[in-house]
Amino acid sequence: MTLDTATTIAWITRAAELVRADESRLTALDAAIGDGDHGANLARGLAAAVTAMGEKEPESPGKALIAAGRGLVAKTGGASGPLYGTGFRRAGKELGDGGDVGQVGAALEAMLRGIEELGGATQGDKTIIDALAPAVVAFQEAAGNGSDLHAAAEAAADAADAGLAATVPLQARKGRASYLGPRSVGHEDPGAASTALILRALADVTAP
Amino acid sequence: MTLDTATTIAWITRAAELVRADESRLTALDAAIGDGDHGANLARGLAAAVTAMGEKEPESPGKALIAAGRGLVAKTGGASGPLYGTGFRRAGKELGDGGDVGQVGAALEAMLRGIEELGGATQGDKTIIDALAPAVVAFQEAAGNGSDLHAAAEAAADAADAGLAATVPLQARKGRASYLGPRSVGHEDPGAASTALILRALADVTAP
Amino acid sequence: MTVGIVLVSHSAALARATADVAGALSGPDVLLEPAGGTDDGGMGTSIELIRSAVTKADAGDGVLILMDMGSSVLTAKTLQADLEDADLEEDGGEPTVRLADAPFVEGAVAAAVLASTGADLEAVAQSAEQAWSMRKL
Amino acid sequence: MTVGIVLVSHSAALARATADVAGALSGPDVLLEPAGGTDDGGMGTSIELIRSAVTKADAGDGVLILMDMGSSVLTAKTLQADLEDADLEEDGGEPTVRLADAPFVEGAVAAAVLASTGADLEAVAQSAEQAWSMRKL
Ligand SMILES: Nc1ncnc2c1ncn2[C@@H]1O[C@H](COP(=O)(O)OP(=O)(O)O)[C@@H](O)[C@H]1O
Ligand SMILES: Nc1ncnc2c1ncn2[C@@H]1O[C@H](COP(=O)(O)OP(=O)(O)O)[C@@H](O)[C@H]1O
Ligand SMILES: [Mg+2]
Ligand SMILES: [Mg+2]
Ligand SMILES: [Mg+2]
Ligand SMILES: [Mg+2]
Repeated sequence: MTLDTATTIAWITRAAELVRADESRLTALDAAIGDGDHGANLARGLAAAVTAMGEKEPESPGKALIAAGRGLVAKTGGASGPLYGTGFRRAGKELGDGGDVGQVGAALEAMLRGIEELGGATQGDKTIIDALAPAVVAFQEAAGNGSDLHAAAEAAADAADAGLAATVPLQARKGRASYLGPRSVGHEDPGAASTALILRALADVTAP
Repeated sequence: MTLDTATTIAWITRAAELVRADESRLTALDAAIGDGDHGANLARGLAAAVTAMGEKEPESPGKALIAAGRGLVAKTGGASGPLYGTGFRRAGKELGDGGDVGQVGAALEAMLRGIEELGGATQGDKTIIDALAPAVVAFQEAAGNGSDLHAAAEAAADAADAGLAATVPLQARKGRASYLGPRSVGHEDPGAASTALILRALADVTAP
Repeated sequence: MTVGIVLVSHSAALARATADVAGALSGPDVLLEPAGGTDDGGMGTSIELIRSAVTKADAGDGVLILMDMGSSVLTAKTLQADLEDADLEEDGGEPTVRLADAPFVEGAVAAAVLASTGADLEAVAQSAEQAWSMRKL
Repeated sequence: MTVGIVLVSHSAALARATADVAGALSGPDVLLEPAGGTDDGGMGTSIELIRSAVTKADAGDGVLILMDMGSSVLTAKTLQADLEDADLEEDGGEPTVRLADAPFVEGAVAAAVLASTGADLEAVAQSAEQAWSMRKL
């Protein structure tokens, strides 16, 4: 299967569902090392992304992601809004009309680069990047080994889960949590947790 | 004559009168290079100084000035409050029970040092110091030449007027006016103007 | 020439109060527009509030944006990229914006005062950024 | 140990909003007291408002005072001298205060967060003062 326009819309819609279902977990993670709004922020932002795609009636997967990104930027309200919003817009520009496993891998990499550029975080800073970077590597490795889109997305989601777990011992160096210094150690990063849900949503909607 | 307790109280009371009479001029000067509150600030502060002396019933000139200083600090509301307040308290500590022309000269010098220390301004910064520093020099010179208290105070008040006039071409380097950079040039400094009134008040109340 | 200034904060109250303090020094000629909080009044940042503050602050000579921290910075950067994109894609009529890397209150005061002298966007931005080297004691 | 924090500004609104923003990061254990404006609510500074804010903020571990500019700085310095005098002359029961040479908002946030970890007055003051070297872009 390829990531066509309908599947792209389904991806973001599924991400919105997963985030809404886990909203209180994300909020609790953010309460521990931030300001306790990540669940509400992203539930609002992804709902706006879904609405934006509905209004835009995009005619390509790339345009669907760009519309979703605009919705996220407009409504999230926290740092994760411009970060994910910029990430999805970069992914959409890269994806264009495409949607095969290689093109999706390139789009995820563009998303990663967009978030890195805007936020200045690198792996180990206890952010979104700690889930997204290993996910992109796993996706591209799977694709390189001949996996189909679903298998590659599964590999990416699993790698994101592992990346999330690996944020626990880290000290935050970006975002609000970085103000806490050593007190940020011992907790999962909320943004890494939501990234894992976004990649799981991709695996879900590409299942045969 | 010497600066006894009653004359000291008369000095501050006269200063309050002169400032109230010129309140709108001081405010206009501050409107040009500051925030337009110097007249109101100092009228309120000196009224509080007079009230504080009345309540305290000070038994020495030094204690009268200390009480006046506390009133100024408590009620002025602008930068001139802590500056004049600290200045009068330092002058009061120096003066103690004294009041001959030499002791008053030393008290005025203590006032100058207190204001310099607190505000960090030196002559040429377009502040209170530009009126007070030449006034202290003139007072001490007159005293050294055998002038009585009134003549020395007249010399000080005249020197303060000249110091005030000399602030016109200066660019402010302390206080709010310093934010204006070159635009502060071409105006009298409001604090230097009120210092000239305070010294004129001393000359008035020591007149034979 | 009068550069406009936009103050982006997590808190609507902080953006507004900072605009008032800076405006007291710069006088009424400088347009200082607060853009604090989310679009429903909560703590956070709204790109649409920033965008409309930029539009209000722009008198044709450009707009300096100061941010308090975190999402204010990220959202302002995203808006700047948006405006540059729109400028390329469309008619080129978007306001010129410059982000200031500056302490929020001290930078706003310095920028507002310099803007009131008619200085240009780059000079106003530099005065805000130099506020990192001011000292108080 | 919890160091208290007092925020001195010309503007009551700015002091209050800054206390709220810093408090959102530090949590409820840190006493953040605004002391803005004159005692009749105007723009300016009141030594009595600062004094009572210091009393409220002090839990026995000292109080850090941050100032925005101008008369805030001069009045806070005067209060510090007063408290030191009173401590010498009287019973020695005055709160220990330290003035921070720091950017107002950024210093308040850094100080509040560090105070919430139980750091002592000197460490909290240094975290505020190091905020001059933070950068945003
Ligand atoms: N500069 C950054 N780069 C990458 N991710 C970041 C950055 N700053 C914050 N984040 C992510 O954003 C998450 C917090 O998002 P959210 O709670 O929505 O925003 P806010 O911190 O403004 O309340 C953090 O857990 C972290 O993963
Ligand atoms: N650091 C300083 N040292 C000496 N005088 C100063 C200093 N800062 C301000 N001033 C004086 O204070 C005057 C302004 O007083 P005022 O208007 O009452 O206070 P504010 O500037 O807070 O409104 C200035 O004209 C200047 O003479
Ligand atoms: Mg948050
Ligand atoms: Mg938030
Ligand atoms: Mg004034
Ligand atoms: Mg004032």
